[in-house]
Amino acid sequence: MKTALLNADKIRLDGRKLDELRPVKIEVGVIKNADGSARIEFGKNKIMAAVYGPKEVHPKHLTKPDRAIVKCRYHMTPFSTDTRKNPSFSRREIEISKVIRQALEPAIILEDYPRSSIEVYMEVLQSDGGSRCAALSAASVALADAGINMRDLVAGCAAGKIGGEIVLDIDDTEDKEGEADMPTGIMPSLGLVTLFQLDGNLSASEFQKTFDLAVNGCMKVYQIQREALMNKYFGQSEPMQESNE
Amino acid sequence: MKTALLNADKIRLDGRKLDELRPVKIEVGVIKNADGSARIEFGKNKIMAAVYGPKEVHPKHLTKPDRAIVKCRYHMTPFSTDTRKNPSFSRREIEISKVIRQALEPAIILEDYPRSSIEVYMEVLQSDGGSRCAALSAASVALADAGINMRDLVAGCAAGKIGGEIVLDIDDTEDKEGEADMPTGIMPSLGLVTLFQLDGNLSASEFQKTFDLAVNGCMKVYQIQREALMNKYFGQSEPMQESNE
Amino acid sequence: MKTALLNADKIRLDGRKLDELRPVKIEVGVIKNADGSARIEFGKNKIMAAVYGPKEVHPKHLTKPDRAIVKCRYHMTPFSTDTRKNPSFSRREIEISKVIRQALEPAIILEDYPRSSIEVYMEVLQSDGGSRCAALSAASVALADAGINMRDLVAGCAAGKIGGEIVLDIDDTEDKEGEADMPTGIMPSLGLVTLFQLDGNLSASEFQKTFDLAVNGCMKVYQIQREALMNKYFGQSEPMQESNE
Amino acid sequence: MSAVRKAVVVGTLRKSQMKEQLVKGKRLDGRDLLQQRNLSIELGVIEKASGSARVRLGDTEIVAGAKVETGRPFPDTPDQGLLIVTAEVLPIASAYAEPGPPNEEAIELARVSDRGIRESGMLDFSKLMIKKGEHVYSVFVDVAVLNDDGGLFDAASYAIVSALSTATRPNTELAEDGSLIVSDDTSDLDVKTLPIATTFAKIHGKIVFDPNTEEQAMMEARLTLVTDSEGKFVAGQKGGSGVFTYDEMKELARISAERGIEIRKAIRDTIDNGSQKT
Amino acid sequence: MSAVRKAVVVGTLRKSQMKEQLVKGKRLDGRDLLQQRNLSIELGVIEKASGSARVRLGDTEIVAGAKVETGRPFPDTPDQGLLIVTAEVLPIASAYAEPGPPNEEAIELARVSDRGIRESGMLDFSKLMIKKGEHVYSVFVDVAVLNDDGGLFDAASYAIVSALSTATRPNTELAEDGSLIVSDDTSDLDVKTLPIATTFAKIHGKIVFDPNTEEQAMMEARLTLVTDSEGKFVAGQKGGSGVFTYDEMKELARISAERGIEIRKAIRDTIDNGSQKT
Amino acid sequence: MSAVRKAVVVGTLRKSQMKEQLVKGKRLDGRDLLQQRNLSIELGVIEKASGSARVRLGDTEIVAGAKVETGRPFPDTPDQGLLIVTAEVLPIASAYAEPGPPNEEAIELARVSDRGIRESGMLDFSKLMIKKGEHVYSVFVDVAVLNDDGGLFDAASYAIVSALSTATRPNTELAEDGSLIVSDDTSDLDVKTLPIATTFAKIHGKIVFDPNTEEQAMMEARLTLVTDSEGKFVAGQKGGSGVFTYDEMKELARISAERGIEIRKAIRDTIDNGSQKT
Repeated sequence: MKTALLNADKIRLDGRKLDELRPVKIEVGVIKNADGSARIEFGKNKIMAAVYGPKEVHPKHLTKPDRAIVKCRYHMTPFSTDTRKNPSFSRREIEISKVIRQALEPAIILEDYPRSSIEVYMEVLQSDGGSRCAALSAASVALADAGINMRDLVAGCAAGKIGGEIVLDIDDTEDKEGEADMPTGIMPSLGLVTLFQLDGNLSASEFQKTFDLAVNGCMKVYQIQREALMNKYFGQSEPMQESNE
Repeated sequence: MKTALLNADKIRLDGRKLDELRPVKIEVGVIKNADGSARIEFGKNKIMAAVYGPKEVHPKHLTKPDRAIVKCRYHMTPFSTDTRKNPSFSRREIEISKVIRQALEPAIILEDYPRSSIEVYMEVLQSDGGSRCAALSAASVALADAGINMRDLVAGCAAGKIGGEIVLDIDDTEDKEGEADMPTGIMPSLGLVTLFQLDGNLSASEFQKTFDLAVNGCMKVYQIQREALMNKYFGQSEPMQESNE
Repeated sequence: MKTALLNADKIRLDGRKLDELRPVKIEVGVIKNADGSARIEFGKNKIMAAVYGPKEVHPKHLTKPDRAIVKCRYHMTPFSTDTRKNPSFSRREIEISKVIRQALEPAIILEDYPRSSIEVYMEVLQSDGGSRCAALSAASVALADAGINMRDLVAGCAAGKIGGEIVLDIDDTEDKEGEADMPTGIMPSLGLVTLFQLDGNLSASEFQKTFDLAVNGCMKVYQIQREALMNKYFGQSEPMQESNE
Repeated sequence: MSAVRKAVVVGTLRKSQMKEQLVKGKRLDGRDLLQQRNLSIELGVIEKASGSARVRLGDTEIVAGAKVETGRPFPDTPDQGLLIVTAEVLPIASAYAEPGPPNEEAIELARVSDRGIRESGMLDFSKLMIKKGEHVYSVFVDVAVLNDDGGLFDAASYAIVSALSTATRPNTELAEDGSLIVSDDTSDLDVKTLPIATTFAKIHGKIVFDPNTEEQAMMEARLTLVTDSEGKFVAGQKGGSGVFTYDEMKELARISAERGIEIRKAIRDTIDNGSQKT
Repeated sequence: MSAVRKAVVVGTLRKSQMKEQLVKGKRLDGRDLLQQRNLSIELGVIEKASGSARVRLGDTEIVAGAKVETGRPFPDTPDQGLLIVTAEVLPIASAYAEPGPPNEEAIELARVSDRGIRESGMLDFSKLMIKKGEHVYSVFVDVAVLNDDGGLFDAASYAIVSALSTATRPNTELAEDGSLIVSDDTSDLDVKTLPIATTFAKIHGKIVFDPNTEEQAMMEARLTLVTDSEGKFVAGQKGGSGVFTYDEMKELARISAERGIEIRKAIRDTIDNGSQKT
Repeated sequence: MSAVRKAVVVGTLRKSQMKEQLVKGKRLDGRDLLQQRNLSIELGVIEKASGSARVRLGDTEIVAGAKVETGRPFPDTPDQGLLIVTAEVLPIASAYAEPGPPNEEAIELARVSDRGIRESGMLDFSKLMIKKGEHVYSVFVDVAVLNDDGGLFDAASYAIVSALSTATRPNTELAEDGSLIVSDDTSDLDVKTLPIATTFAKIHGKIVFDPNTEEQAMMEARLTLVTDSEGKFVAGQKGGSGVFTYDEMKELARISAERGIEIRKAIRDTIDNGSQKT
């Protein structure tokens, strides 16, 4: 039996409007040992991202003479889910690690770091739907914090369909009970898509509308990413930048 | 309760006589990417074999300065068995991979390929008793197709005992319900045994008789191997060579 | 329901007094292929230790230019425990391997063997409480048998608390039903602690008393280690040295 | 950990030839940009499977085998049958395929294939329940790549759709003591819709449909879209280390839906003709 | 197999500076020999956990999350709840931490943490039984090291003690057919004592409390002692490739008990103030 | 994947000496071609096992331990007990043995040992059923190689036969609620026949019995044949990268049966004398 995900006024279970993002906070430079790092809170998602590198490639035979390779791991802690997650690395984590790596690579100027490895680690401390987009957004800020040369930040956000309506930023309940989820990542200044996944059921016109809304959400995340980096590098007083828009 | 594997006229469940092989078809050169390949249908067994090499050895410390090493993998797809096979590599597959490797090595002129690796992969798409002999026979044809220098082909066939009788080419039901199975591989022109296994229960005289019958079966398989290679290299019209003898 | 581990006369279930060691036998040079080896029987514990090395380090990147590295494995055979042990290497075995390695390293003059690896393997054929101390004691004798330069032997013995009393050399039943276990390893001539673990429940004064008793037990084990080495190298008639003290 | 792997190498001459051809709207194998390779499908190739199919898409060859067995439901879905999808690029399939557990490419292939089946509603999992909390059908779909010349997402979807459309499940009966009696009789599995994958690659800024291995080695980015029989989008996956513009995304959705109709019709015809391998 | 691993490297100058300072009874970060770094604890940082805490000990940062679920008892302890403790030094935590299954350091951390909980009687496992042989509570304690600057045994113990002290368990009811109904209501987990770990390192013959990574890289040997709320010793672990004298062992036991009292009091205050992260 | 592994290296001088001796019908350790090394067997060496034996065959030393426990049958053989056989060449046993999961040699050893037990009918698995579909005995046979000087198939078979012949199983009773009560009393395991392995190697065209490590390193091919108490052949395995002629195969079968009788008698005597290690 499906829960009603929208009330009569098209308000979502957590009180959001159809095109409303959950509250997003990003903090930069949160892991002392890392070359770059960021913490993101995206609704109830709590994710840490850290970057180590550029460094020597290990094992050596993976070395590229003309550019850096990117290693990427999206990982969930056992306590991050409603029911405890088995600590072994899952097929889901392997797939998401790959998708995020290929979403970050276009943004990194790999040719600036020949024979190097850039390692990006994302740890989901709590997950609540949309964690891959949140992790991607945090990772991109961590890369910037590490001083890695980039063409643009990468901002991630999903849109989807619940109760017959196209909505922004699907949470866990909406993902499970809803009709479609479209995680999307873009380079916002360049207007280019670097991550795209879909599962669900969308007509041709719904596809277009959902995609537009996802890009829109990414632009909002991008503002928060920029403010978080400004905060660290050009000093503002509050330790965390929050958006409730 | 045992099924009667033989009727009053000593005819087997699938209609074969005691010394009769199942239908065998071999097709050569079936995998475009491989350096050599073959498909064998041996009764209901359906097996693909491919050879890659000679190529560089990886990891390097396995390199032999004076000869090639052979890598060998006998593997069953999950859908190849009556009940779905667990996809992880089993101890049975490890043992058979070793036995087949050591059955092929005597036939390959390893000294012709110093510092090289010759890789032989066998994939069982459907299994029905006797798959190791069928895989060995296909692998040997694939090696020839890859142009690897060989002393002889290797032909495999089992004999065994069911319902008190010594019979050729045990199938799955006969293996499970019968009294003995003796998978055998030979270099037919040279008259030498390269593969031999036994499980079951054979008196001294039955041992000798079963062994002779197995060698006999190998000779029949050898004819089909040769015709399949002739077919490919000296062109005959039909795409597959079949034996129903 | 707890078993009474002590009777009215403070005699333990196996007839020992509070400060009494189980019978200990050590035999040196029991594994022909090894560079050094020893067998220990410590109560019902039966453990074999072998040393291979000094030898080349593999993989090479672990090489230390100025000293040897020590590899150490404490492993239990599946039949060594009351209920059959799962053959896969357990977290317990990983921890004990580490603790024993760090208990042996202070005794080995590592600087005498630059760029080398010294491998210490301990196999528990039967375990009965206190197996890590017994394994450590055997390993140290095996190192001496291998002619590795050492500052001192390492002798191991546990003390603990059962039925409210501080006792020497806890066996399996006493470990499970008792109140505390303190495995200890020392370099006896030098008077230095190289292994120490504790689990249970000890007051401050009990801690001190238990520790003193454990050191005392180690000294007794040390005598047996020395006699076993004397036996091998300065020839006595009986093949095994036994202590029932 | 996800890191770049050993990749197919394309020679410099070949690269520049490919570029030249693409500028002219052509590909090195003579195809037009949006032209698919020859597709052939054989049904029932694995008699021991509940359903199976061999697909050849150009030089790519894939066998999908479905087994429908009885089992226990997951605790959190006591009233639903199970779907387990695996994929392996077998080491016979290419010099770049290595034996061992599935790598990230094979896992991605399995997971995208799984989403196509699951999200399209191809199988009605509530009808695959036998007794709530106790007995359900488990549908195993195993994809084996026998020769890899690219286009694996698409070829796998054709093989899976063909295998499941012709698959059966054993009939069952509940004994008095609650245990399950599995009959030798079978019924059709009952497939609701045919999810068809279409994959596009962007090479030198041009979009091509159904890329082969060589093209995949040269591509900047890849987009796979899966549509069901009603033309709805049920799964999608971007791959590769490059990008798409917003307009490209929308244009590819349009083309995917069109191609899906053609390919689905061809597969439907094959299934209806019930071609069985002899 | 246990072998030495990639280790933190400390420069020669830094080494000699450390030695100089130690001789003067001081440390490179300005601390006295037995002085602990700043300790801060946040409770309830993971809402989805049954109990959780973030501990910062100097630059070391650890989150412990406890989940209390229902499950089946082990056959040999049918009347006792279960405790499963894991620890991971996440690859974000240090350039020396590698992704993958826990290495021997992480396993040691988990096992020493487990012994602290188990041996102290912190949890009454017989009260975590629901129905003998059938249903018990499983207490999962997962320790994640987010930034590693040493002192992991100690920081983990503070995080675990804080997480379990504030943890709840779901209420349950037995249905007529023997199955378990898990309620949305919860009860406190009921913690009996607070096992607190204290770790000492010996560097150039001097004993320091709460060593950081740099000090650990220079230490000869390490001793961790865990005391409960009554000051009893419940767990201990020597580490490092060096030695302690008999007197040092006894002296460290004395100091450990003292420090345990102070730290336990500080943590108790945090728990009682019920500081929740906002 | 199966590939050649690190192998024992025999020096050139030693090689030519071995060849010289073989031509004279002798071996480097002084044995005749078909002579076995000294064999000694100790029973009951592992008190915690249900049955155990230590075998010394020359310098090869093996312990086999059997544990008979109660468990659940496999679904497809609800009326039969279970047999699980493992083998490990422990890292103490040789400089060529590596710690870690069993490699292909150890797996082959376990599987050939398993076939000897299973195919000979040594154990009557239907008598190891306690309650159909519910409770059966599981017989675990674990083989540990302590020192490897070759002849592992043979020595393992002697150790297994000795361990199982002296093994017991716990008596059991079914409680009213269908659960199993395991008693402290035991009964004999009841062994029907003694499967004995004999291994031959072909070196420079000569056949030797019971090859040691050095001989194995030089051999072209290896043949193991297992016979039961009636002299029937129950298992066989060719190894090595060489060949046998048809005549050699038949001749070896003849010799194997002869040797089986002698060795079986020696082992039977040991078992009957009930030699227990003190």
